[in-house]
Amino acid sequence: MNSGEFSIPIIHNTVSIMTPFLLAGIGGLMTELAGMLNIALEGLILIGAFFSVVFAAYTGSLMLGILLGILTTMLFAYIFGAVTLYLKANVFITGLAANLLAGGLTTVLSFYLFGTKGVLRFEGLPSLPVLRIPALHGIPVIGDLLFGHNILVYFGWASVLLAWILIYKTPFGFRLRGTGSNPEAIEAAGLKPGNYQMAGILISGLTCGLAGAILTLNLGAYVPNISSGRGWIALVVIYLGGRTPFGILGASFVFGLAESLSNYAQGYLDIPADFILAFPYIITVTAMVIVSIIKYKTQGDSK
Amino acid sequence: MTPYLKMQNITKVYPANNLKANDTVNLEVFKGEIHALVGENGAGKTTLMNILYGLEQPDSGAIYLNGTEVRIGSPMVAHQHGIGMVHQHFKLIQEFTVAENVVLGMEPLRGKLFFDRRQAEQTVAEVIEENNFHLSPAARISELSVGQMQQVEIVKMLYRRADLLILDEPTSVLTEQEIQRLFKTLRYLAGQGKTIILITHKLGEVKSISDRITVMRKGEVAAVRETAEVDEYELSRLMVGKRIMLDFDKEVGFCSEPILSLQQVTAARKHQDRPLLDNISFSASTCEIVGITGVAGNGLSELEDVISGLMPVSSGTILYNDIDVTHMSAMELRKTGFSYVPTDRLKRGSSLASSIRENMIITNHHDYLTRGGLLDGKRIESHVEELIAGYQIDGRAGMPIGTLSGGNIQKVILARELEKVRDLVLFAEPTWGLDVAGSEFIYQKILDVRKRGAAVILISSNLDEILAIADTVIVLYRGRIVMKRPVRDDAVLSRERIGEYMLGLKDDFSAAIPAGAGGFLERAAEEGGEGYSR
Amino acid sequence: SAGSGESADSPKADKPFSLAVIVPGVTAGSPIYEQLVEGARKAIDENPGTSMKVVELGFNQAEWAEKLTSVVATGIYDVVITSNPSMPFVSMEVAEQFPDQKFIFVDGYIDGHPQMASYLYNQVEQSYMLGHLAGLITTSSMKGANPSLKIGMIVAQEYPALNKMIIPGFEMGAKAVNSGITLDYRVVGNWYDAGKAGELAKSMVDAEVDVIGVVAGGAAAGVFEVAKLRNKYVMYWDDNAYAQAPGVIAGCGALKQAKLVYEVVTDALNGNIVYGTARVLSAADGYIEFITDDPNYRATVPESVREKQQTVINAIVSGELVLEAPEL
Amino acid sequence: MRDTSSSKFAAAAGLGITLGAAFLIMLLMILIMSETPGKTIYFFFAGPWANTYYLGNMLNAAVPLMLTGLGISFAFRASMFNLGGEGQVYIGGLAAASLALALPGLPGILGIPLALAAAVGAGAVIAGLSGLFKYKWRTDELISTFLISNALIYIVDNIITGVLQDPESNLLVTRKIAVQYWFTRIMRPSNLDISIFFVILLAVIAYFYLYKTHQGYEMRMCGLDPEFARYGGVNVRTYFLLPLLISGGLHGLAGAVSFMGTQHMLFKGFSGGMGWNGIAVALIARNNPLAVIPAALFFAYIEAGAKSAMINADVTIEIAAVVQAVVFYLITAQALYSWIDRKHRRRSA
Ligand SMILES: Nc1ncnc2c1ncn2[C@@H]1O[C@H](COP(=O)(O)OP(=O)(O)OP(=O)(O)O)[C@@H](O)[C@H]1O
Ligand SMILES: Nc1ncnc2c1ncn2[C@@H]1O[C@H](COP(=O)(O)OP(=O)(O)OP(=O)(O)O)[C@@H](O)[C@H]1O
Ligand SMILES: [Mg+2]
Ligand SMILES: [Mg+2]
Repeated sequence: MNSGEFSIPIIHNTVSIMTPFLLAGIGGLMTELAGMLNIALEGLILIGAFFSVVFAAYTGSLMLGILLGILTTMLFAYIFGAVTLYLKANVFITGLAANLLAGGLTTVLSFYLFGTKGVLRFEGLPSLPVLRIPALHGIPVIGDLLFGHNILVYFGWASVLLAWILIYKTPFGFRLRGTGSNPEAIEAAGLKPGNYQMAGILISGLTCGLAGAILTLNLGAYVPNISSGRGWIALVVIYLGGRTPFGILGASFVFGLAESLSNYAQGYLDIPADFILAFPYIITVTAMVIVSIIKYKTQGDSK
Repeated sequence: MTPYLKMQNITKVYPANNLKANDTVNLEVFKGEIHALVGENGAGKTTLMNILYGLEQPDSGAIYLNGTEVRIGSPMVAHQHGIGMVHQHFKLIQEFTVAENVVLGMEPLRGKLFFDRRQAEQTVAEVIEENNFHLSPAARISELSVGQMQQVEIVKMLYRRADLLILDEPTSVLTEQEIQRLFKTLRYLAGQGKTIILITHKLGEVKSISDRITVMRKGEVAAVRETAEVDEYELSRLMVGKRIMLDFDKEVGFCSEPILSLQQVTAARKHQDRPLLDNISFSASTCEIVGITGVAGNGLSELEDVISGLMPVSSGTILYNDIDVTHMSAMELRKTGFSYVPTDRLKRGSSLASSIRENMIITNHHDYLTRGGLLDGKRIESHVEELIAGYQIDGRAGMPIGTLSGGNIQKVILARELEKVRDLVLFAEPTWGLDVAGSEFIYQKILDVRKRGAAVILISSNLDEILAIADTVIVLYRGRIVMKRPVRDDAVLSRERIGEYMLGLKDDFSAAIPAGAGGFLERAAEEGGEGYSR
Repeated sequence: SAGSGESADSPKADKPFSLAVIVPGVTAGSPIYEQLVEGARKAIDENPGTSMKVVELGFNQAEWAEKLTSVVATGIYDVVITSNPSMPFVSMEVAEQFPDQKFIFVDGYIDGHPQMASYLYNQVEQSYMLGHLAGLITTSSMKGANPSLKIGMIVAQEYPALNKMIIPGFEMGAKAVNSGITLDYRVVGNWYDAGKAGELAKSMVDAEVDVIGVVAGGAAAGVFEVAKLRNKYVMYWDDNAYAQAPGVIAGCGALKQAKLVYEVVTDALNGNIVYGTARVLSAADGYIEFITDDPNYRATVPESVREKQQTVINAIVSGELVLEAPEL
Repeated sequence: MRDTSSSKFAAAAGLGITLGAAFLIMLLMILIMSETPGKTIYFFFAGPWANTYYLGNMLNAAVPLMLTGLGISFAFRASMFNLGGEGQVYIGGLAAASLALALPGLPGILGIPLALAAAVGAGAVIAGLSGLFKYKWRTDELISTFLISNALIYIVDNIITGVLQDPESNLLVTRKIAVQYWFTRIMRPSNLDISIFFVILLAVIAYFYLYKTHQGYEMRMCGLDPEFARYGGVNVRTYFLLPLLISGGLHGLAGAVSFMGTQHMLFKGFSGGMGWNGIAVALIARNNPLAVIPAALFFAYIEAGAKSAMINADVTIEIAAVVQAVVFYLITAQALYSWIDRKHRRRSA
C-alpha cells in the first residue's frame, strides 16, 4: 500500500483485518435471522480458504479459484444444513461436527493431493488485485478506509449493502425473518421454514467461502488451521452488531481496530505480548457489556 | 344440488397416542352457507378442519370440492383450492405489521425483485375497507388486541381470495362487541358468496349465526341439522347428552371485610400517550366475586399483571389485608398466599414440556422439603394423585402437560391454585376455549372458593360469565373504571347496557363522554339491535 | 509394572533393529522435523532388515509424556530418537519406567544419563549469523532498507530455547554491526495464523523495521507476503528457504539435522553410540551453517554486504569467534 | 407406558444406527488411507483395551470430559449457554497449581481440598462474571462467556510460562506440584487415578440436585419456561447466575483433576478442546448428568482408539477427527430416532 501523506496505517490495516469477520458475520446473520445459531462459520471459512487457493492454483485463475472455492464451501454448508434440518439434528453439535470435519478433511486432502499436511505454497499465483487511486489515498481516514485494499475487501463492503437489501427489501428476507420469529406463521402461509433456513446456511457458505479466500489468496499459500478462530469472532460480531448488517459492519470495525491496535502496541508497549493478544477480546466484551447496559437502562425492566 | 364441500368417511388416528380423533366422519357444506361445527372439547373438530386445510393427512376418506375429488397435501394446496383457515391459536409474526403478516407468502413485487411494502399496505387497506374491519395496515401485531389479531387472520384469507373460510373457535377469545362485529362480517362474506365453516362451543352463537349445523361427539358425527329446526337445549343434548344452564345458587355469605383494595392505581409505560391503567380504585371483600370486564385493549390484561405483581405500578397503592403490597414482586406476593389463574395458560400458567407433577408444585414446592433439603417425592406424588382425581384430570402425573387438552391443562392450573386458597383468588379469562361442561365445572369451583369466604377477582371479557356469577361488575374503558355496580342492580345490567359502558358511550364517573368514543356511536347503534337472547 | 513387563517379554536380542522416530509436534511445516524423519529414513533404508516408525506427538505438550510412554511400552523399539530441547525432560520418567529403553536426542541436551545420548545445536551461532546480516542490511543502502536502526523479529510463541539462544544471538549479531540497532519483537500467539503474522509484519514495517527474523512455522507465510509487498527483508532459521520468497528472504541459517540424524542412527544400529554423553554441535563441526551458496542469496544481497557477512561466518566456523551456548 | 418403552427402544436403535454409520464411514476412510487396514482397524477398536496402560489412560481421559460435560449440562438445563469452557478449565488448573506451588508444605488432606476449592472457585468466578452481567443487564452470556474465556487463555498462558514456568524445563510448563498433592493412581502403569470415582459420584449428586432438590427443580423450570417460573413465584434472575456459577465451577474442577493425577504440573494449553468436547458430551447425553458418564467414556474411547491406531498402525489423528465429526452429525439426529420409533410402533401396533 503506497500510503499517502496523512495515511493512518492502523485504520488501513483494520480494514484488512476486519473483512473476514465482516463477510462471515454477514453470512452468519442470515442463519441467525432464520432462527439457527450457526457455529459452523469457523469450519466454513477453513474450507473456503483451502479450496479457493487450491482451485486457483489448478486453474491458474483467481476468479475461478474464488468461484469454485465458494461453491465447494456452499456444498459443505449444504451437508451441514441437510443433517441439521432434514435429520433434525441439534444445530449446535452439527456445527461442532462441521468444524471438526473441516479440519480433518482439509488436512487429509492436503496430504493425499500434495503429500504434505503442512503449508501449501503455490508459486506464480497472481496476487489479489488492489484498488489504487493514489490521488485519494491521502484523504485522512477515508483514504485508508476505502482505497488501497484488495478486491475481496470491497466484496466485504458490498455484502453489507446487499445483505441489507436482501433482508429488508425482498420477500425472501422478509420470509427469512418470519421463519426466525415464528415458523408456524410461515407454515400457515403455505411456505416451508426449512427452505429459508437452508437458504440462510447456503448464504453463510458463500460469504465464509469468500472470507476464507481472502486469507489464502492474499498469501498464495494455505496454512493448516489458518481460519484460527475468525468464525467465532464472526459469531460475536453478529450479536454485538445487534443482528443487523450495518451493526455487524460497526462491530467488525471495533474488533478489527482493537486487533490492529494490539498489533501496533506490541512494538511500543513494554507489557507481555500475551496481554496484548488478549486485548481485542477484552475490548470487545467491554463494548458488549456497555451496549447491554445502555439497552437495559433505556428499555427499562418489569419487576 | 351437489354440496360445495363434501368430506366423506374421513378417519384419522393420531400416532402419538393412537387416538381416533375422527371416525368415518361425513361433512357436507353448501355454497354461501355459514355452517357451524359444534362439539365438546376433544370431539375432533379441529382435527377434521386441519385435514381439510392440509395440515393433517387422513388415514382414509375423500374430500370433494364442487363434486370433484381433491387431495390436499399441504396448506399451499388448500390455498390453491381457495380454502383458508383461522386457527384456534393465531399464527402471526408479532414484530411484523398487519400488512406484512397478511401478504406473507404472496408479497406484491416492485421490479420483479423487491418487496413492495407500499403496494402491500394499499391492497391490504382495500381488503380491510371492503369488509369494514377496523385495522391499520401499518400497525404492528404486538400492538393489537386479540380481536384485532383475529381480524388480521381473516384479512389474510380474504387477501388470498379464499372462497371457503374455516374459523376454529373464533369467538372464544372475543368480547361481546367483537363477536357481534365478527358475525356481521361473516354474514357479509356469506352474502358475497363465500362459504364459511365455524367451529364453536357457544350454542347461542350457533343459533344466531349459522344456517346449518354438524354436531360432533367423540370423533363421530352425532347429528346434522338445519339451524332453524333445533333449539339450544336439543343441541346441547346432542353434544353432551345432558342439559346445561347458566344459573347458579349465589348464596352470599354474611362476611365482607375488604381483603384486597386498590387506591388510585395508575400504571404507565414509557413512550405511551395515556396510562394503561388510570387511577383505578376498588376493593374486593370476603365472600365477594368482583367481576371486571371491558373490551380487550382497555386495561384488563394490565390490571391482571398489576394485581399479580408482574407489572410495576407508577402511582397509587395496593393493600392486601392492610399490608402495602404495591411494589411486591410476583415472588413476594406468592409468599403471602395469593392464588392466581392467569389468562395465558400455555406460557404463564404452565410449562408445557414439564410433567403434570412438576406443573402442580411450582407455587408450593417449598412445602415438600425433607430435612435433607430434598423434595419429598412420596408426599408430592400422593398430593398430585389426589388433585388429579379430585379435578377429574385425564392424564397421568408423569405426562408432559403439553399433551393434555386445553380443558385438562386448565384443570391442572385450577387444582394447583385452588388447593390451598388463603383469602384471595384472581381468575383471568378462566373459561377461554372451554366447552360448556368445562366452563360449568370452573364456575362451580369459583363459587366454592367464595363460599369458603375468600375474595374473588374475576377478570373476564365474557359477559355471560360475569352476569352469571359475579356480585359486583366493574367495567374498564381506556384504563379507567367507567362503571361499578352490584349485579342485582337490574337497572343497568342487561348485556346491551353494559356494552355501552364497554364502548365508552356511558361513564358513571365523568359527565363528559370521553373523546374518541364518537366513532363508535353508529356501530354501537347497529350492534345494539343485534344482540341475541338466550 | 505391566509396561516394563511387556518390554521384558519381547526380547530384543536377536530381533532386527527397530527405531522409533518421535516428532514432538507435527512433521509438516517444520524443517527440523522433516529432516529428522528424512535422515532416519536414509539410514534405515541403507540397512536392510531394520525398520522405523514415525509417531507425531501433536501440539498439546501435556499429552507428550503419555504418548511417548505408549510408544516405548510396546517394547518393539531398540532406540527412540527425537528432536527438541524439551524431550530429555519429558523422557525422564519413561526412562525410569523402562530401564532398558535407549533414547537419542538431537537438538537437545542431557548429560550423564545411562540410557540417553544427546546432541545440542549451538543455536546462538546460527542466530548470531542471521542477526549480523540483518544488521548489515538495515544499515545498508539496499532497496527497501531505511536509515533507522530497527530490525524486527516475529515469533509464533515464546519458549526457552528461543529466549535463551535465538533472540539473544540474533540481537548480539546485529549489535556487532552497530551497537545502536534495536530489536522490535512481536508474538503471533500460534504457529498457523499467517494473517495475523502478516498484520504484525505490516505494523513493524510501519514502525520503520526493514529486516524481520521469523520463527513462526506456517504463519511465516504471512510475513513473506507483506515483506514482498513492502520490499523488506526476512531472516529465516533452520532451513534453506530462499526459494520460498526470492528477493525477500535475504538470509537462511540451516541445521544439518538430516546429516546428523543419519550418522547418529547409523551408529545406533551398529551399536556405536556411547550413552550417557552429550555433545554440543557448532558451525565448526559443520552441523550449523549460514547458506551462502544459493543464487537467491547472491541475487538479493549485494556483493559488499555479502563480503562483510562472509568474514563473520568464517570467524565462527574457524572458531576464532566463540559464542557459548548457554545451559538449557 | 408402551410409548415410553418404545421411545427408549428407538433411542437405543437410533444410537446403534448412528454408531453404525460412523463405523462404516471410518472403515471406508481407513481402507482408503491405510496400507494395513486390518491392523489399523484392529488397533482402533481393540487398542484401548489392549492392556491396563491404554485402558487406564482412556478412562483417565474421560474424567475431565465428565466434569465439563456435567458443567455444560447444568448451563443448558437452565437454558444458559456456556461457550467459555476452555478458559474456565484453564483458569481452574492454574488456580489449583498456583495454590499447590505456593503451599508446598501443606499436608495432602488439607492441600488437595484447598487446591480443588481454588479451582472450583476460579472457574465459578469467571463463568459467574458472565452470569452476573446477564443478571444485572441481560448481557448475552453466549458471547460473553466465549470472549472472556478467550481473553483469559492468553493471560493464563503468560502466567504459566512466566512466574510459574519451571526454569529447569524446556517445556512450557509450571514446576511440579509437591507429591502430597498428587492423586493416588489406581491402575498402574496407566495415569488413571481415584478421582474417577469421585467424579462419577459427583455426576450422581448432580442428578439428585437437578431432579430431587427444590433448587434443581426451580432451575429446570426457569430453563424451560421462565415466565411460568416467575408467575409461580420463583426468583428467575437468580437462575441467570447460579447455573453459570455451577457450570464454571465444574469446568474449573476439570482443570485441576486433569493434571493433579496425571502430569502433576500445568502445561501451557493443556485444556485445548476440553471445553468444546464437554459441550459435545453434554449434548450426546441430552443434558442428563447420569448419561454424561457413558457419553464421556464413548468420546474418550474414540480418541484413544485413534491414538492407538496412530502409534501401532499407520493412520493419522485427522481420521479420528473425521470419525468424531460423523458421529456428531448423526448422534442427535431426531429424524433417525422418530423414524425407528414409527417403524417400531407399526410392528407393535
Ligand atoms: N397433535 C395431536 N396428537 C395426538 N392427539 C391429538 C392431537 N390433537 C388432537 N388430538 C386428539 O384428537 C382429539 C380431537 O382433538 P381436536 O383438537 O380435534 O378436538 P376439538 O374438537 O378441536 O376440541 P376443541 O373444541 O377443544 O378444539 C383430541 O381429543 C385429542 O385426543
Ligand atoms: N402433541 C400431542 N401429543 C399427544 N397427545 C396430544 C397432543 N396434543 C393433543 N393431544 C391430545 O389431544 C387432546 C387435546 O386436544 P385439544 O387440545 O383439541 O383438546 P381439547 O379440545 O382442548 O379438549 P379439552 O380442552 O376439552 O380438554 C388431549 O386429550 C391430548 O391427549
Ligand atoms: Mg379444536
Ligand atoms: Mg382444543
